[in-house]
Amino acid sequence: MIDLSHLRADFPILHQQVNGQPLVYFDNAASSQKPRAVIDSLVHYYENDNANVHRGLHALSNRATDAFELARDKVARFIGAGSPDELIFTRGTTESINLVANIWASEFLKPGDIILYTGMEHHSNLVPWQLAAQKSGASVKHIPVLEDGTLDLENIDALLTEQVKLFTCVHVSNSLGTINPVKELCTKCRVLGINTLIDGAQAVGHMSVNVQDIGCDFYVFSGHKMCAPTGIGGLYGRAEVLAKMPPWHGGGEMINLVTLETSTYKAAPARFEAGTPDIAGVIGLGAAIDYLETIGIDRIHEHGAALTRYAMQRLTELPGIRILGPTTADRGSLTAFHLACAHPHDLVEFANTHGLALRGGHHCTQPLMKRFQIPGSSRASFYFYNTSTEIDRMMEILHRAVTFFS
Amino acid sequence: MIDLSHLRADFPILHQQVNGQPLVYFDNAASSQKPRAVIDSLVHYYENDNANVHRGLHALSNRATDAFELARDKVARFIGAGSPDELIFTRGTTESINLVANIWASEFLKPGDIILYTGMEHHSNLVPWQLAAQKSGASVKHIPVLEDGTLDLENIDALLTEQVKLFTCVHVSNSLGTINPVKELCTKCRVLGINTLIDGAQAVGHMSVNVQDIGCDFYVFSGHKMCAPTGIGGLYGRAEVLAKMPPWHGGGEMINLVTLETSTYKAAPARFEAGTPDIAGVIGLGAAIDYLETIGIDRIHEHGAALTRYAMQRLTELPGIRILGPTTADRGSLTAFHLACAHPHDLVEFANTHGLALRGGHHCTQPLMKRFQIPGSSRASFYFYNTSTEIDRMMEILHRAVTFFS
Amino acid sequence: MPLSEDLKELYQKVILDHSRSPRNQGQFSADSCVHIHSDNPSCGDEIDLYIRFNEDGSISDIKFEGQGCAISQASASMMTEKVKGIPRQEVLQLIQDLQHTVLGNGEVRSSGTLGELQLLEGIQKFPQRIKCALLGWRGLERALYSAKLT
Amino acid sequence: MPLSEDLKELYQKVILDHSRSPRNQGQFSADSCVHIHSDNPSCGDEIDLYIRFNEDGSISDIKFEGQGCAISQASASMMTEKVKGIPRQEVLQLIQDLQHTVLGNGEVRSSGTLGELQLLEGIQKFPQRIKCALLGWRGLERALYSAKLT
Ligand SMILES: Cc1ncc(COP(=O)(O)O)c(C=O)c1O
Ligand SMILES: Cc1ncc(COP(=O)(O)O)c(C=O)c1O
Repeated sequence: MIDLSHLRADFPILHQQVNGQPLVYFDNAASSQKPRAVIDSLVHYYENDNANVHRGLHALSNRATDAFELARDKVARFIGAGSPDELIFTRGTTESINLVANIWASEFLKPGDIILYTGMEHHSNLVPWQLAAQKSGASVKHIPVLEDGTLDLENIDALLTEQVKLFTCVHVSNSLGTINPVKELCTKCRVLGINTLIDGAQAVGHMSVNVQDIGCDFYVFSGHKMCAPTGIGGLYGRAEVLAKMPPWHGGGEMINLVTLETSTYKAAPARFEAGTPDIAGVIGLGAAIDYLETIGIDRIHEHGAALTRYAMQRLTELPGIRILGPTTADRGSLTAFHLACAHPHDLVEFANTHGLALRGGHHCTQPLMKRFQIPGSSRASFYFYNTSTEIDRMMEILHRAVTFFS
Repeated sequence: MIDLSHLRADFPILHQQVNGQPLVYFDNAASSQKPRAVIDSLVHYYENDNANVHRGLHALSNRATDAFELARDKVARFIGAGSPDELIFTRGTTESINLVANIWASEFLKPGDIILYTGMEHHSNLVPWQLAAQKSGASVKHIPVLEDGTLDLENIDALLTEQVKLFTCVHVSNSLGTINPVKELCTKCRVLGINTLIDGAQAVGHMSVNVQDIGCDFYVFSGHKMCAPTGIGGLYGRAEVLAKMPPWHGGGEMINLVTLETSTYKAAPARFEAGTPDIAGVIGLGAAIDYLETIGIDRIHEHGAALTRYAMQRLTELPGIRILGPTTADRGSLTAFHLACAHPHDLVEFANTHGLALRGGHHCTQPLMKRFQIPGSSRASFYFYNTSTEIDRMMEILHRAVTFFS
Repeated sequence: MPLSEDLKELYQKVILDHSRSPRNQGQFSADSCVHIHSDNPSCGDEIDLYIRFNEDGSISDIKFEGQGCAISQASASMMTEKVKGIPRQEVLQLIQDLQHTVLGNGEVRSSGTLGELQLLEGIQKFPQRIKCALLGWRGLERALYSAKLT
Repeated sequence: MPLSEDLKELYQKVILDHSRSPRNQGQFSADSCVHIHSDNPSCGDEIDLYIRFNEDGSISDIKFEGQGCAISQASASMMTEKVKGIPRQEVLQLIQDLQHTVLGNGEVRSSGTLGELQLLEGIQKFPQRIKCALLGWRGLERALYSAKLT
């Protein structure tokens, strides 16, 4: 396992005690921690350059605008977009999906059409489509999940009927750790003229992502899960598809000409970014990418995979444990499990009193819990600053929990 | 004029040179600067408490959630909401308006209905209604603006017909400085059963605002204009009206139960806050309110009014100047003007080379520029950290500009 | 006292015992009882209460089924043991006392009447678990108000 | 050199003169010319070009009307003085040279041919004004491509 423990020094928050024990933060899939470099980028912005972007002709406004657009270039390049104009800034994955489910759907979805998602989607990639279907008279269908936590793709060709107008799928499952074959699926869809949206919330910043290689029409992600500030994320949209979409919010910066009766609109990305954006957030996202790139995204992925393998191997020590998701080597850097003796909430509460931050519950994937007939699961999710020593500590605590609850 | 110049020490950004001259920042209506206390609140959050809210059972998540909801209480109290449940966090004014123009409108707007706005609205309070009207078959109408920059309310009773379902109006105009009689207008509308939305982007943080006293159904504002971070703002919605509105974005935190076919939703505010919110932004907004309250909102208003009076008086020195907006004492803390000898962009460029940050252009109020038959205006907008000495400096620079361009 | 001690206190033998072997599990036939479903979808806890009322509004019998964390299930189990046979007014008072105990606010009329339930006091240190502890009780309260009274 | 000096350079007498007294103002009757409207709504600048072409595609006469900042109006005014009578190919080349000059990239074929327009070089220091300087020129480019050629 490569040793990245020196990077812990970059994260002030990690060096604290929780309930008298050193903090072990294994809730990275919910939100990652932020390195000094990202925090500093915010401070620097507010202490030196803060002003509204795009609209001023004064020095601060120009500096803020330059930093803002530089970050757009960076993010676009980081995910392999063809051009910065294909990158729209949003609050995060959820807003990105809702944008598409509102705007793309309002233009392209007709009664009788089908939106195809999977049984392992996050609520954020289910509810918006259900709402869009209700509005348009379309319906939703899903690809089932197999017992091993992978998609049941045996009947995929039969599922991709002419009625299917959009296929959407999580890149890396936040509840199972499954990495889905998004490239193969998007290739199939492209041939059939089906638009595609990939939920990359657990992928970007954890593994190398190239949207052009994947061949999707939309790709969405959240900054706060990849070392960036809260409140910022992105929507990649293929230029050709974005060009056909009507505006989203109305307001400043997205218009050309406004009269008291009607208005005309700019092209993407401005068309979809009405109002003052989260300027500091965007700059912080750029700083996060700079930071991740100094480590190297492939090393981050490798380290996460190794930690996960080690954790999954050690978890089998626990009596009555059921580990969810695939047991193959290529997984997202998280593992979820269920202990017979303790409900996830009791277990997570116990862990917390020992300084260990786990997550327990449905992880915003209620249908998946139902499918596996469990009320919820406990999840340990890792990032590059986590270590195998921390996993040993987790095991110590989980062993104690088993004794406590049995 | 009260002296608040000691507060400048709280704002690191103000102590810099721009183009070899001390910065004079008069673009506060576009975005305000941030005090050390707000910047520190972000740093403290990321260095100590950062985690996703609402979903964890571990210490960081609980701390983050507590800080997040404490800020909601603070903001709700600051604007006089009846309960924290009436406050929805958004990216800012523009998103808040679009939420209402989408969700309220989808429920309440029918063909033939009328949305009544005014001739001095920001694009953010025009375009969303135009889009909503297009979708619903309703239409838009406006209250004209008089030569003195106030609303033409002579025919208001005739305008408020039975077809009018929503009336919306800017509280303080960002282009004219007019303070509109929103309480009187909302009272009239309430009697007639017309819903009301007030755009408080230039009011909150500049003067005392009490939404219950105003009697509006919706009130919207942006944090970045009142010392808070970029990317955060609010929507006040009266409980009774919010309760009738369908969900906005679909996703985590706004749902009760999700299946692969359909879902049920929580009540406000969660119903309208899908996905991970801008946690640090919300906490920063709370810190901004704490800071503003140590100064006292009435003193802030008084100081802004005094600065504006002084600026307007001195501006009359300039040959060929046309000052927009009311000349009455009770105004927003900004003044916009047009010089015969120089286009606003040339003037603002000139000012910038002398360290003075003004704004030139249409200020996102194109219809208002048309009404006054000017291509745009130059605007000086103040906040409590500005001083009369800075206004003297502005005058020096503007006098030079007149010489330069004449 | 470190939080891990508090935790031990919270999950005392009694509570763990109730959660592992819940009392009064099961249901009555639909026409002979009031059935109230309570859930907390955000954590998946569920309680189904089946209650038979006497003419005077007191509870003649009560059963429950449910799933969820130890706190929610134990609290419901303890509740079913406590409320059988006592007058309606007293049950309402008990619900209020229990809420005050769990929330650590208001005044408990007489902690003596709570008995074993007093153990749930430990929840105060774990505010995010309060809704678990109250899930069954909120259902009971609704049942009391929905039961036709003579 | 402080930016205020750069600014003086940008707004040199020549440019201020053109913006105050624009050359070739006005229009031709609609059927005798190509009319192209260009605007930049974000700053309110507008240029209406009226162009008469010779059979060989060269410009026989050109007028403009507009409103906006000194840079946009002066640049358009200078353009109208420059392009009359010269061959189409050379006008296209001139447009390119001017763009390179303003953007400070690419190579200017021969700065000699730019003459007075060389003054617009100062824009490089004020990147947010580039679209003002190019507004009229972008309109001219569109006119050249839309004019029916024989
Ligand atoms: C797979 C997946 N999709 C969507 C989301 C929602 O992201 P956000 O809450 O940042 O909008 C998450 C994270 O919670 C996730 O893990
Ligand atoms: C009156 C008014 N309304 C709306 C807005 C839009 O605010 P934001 O860009 O923060 O969404 C502004 C500021 O630009 C404003 O001044």
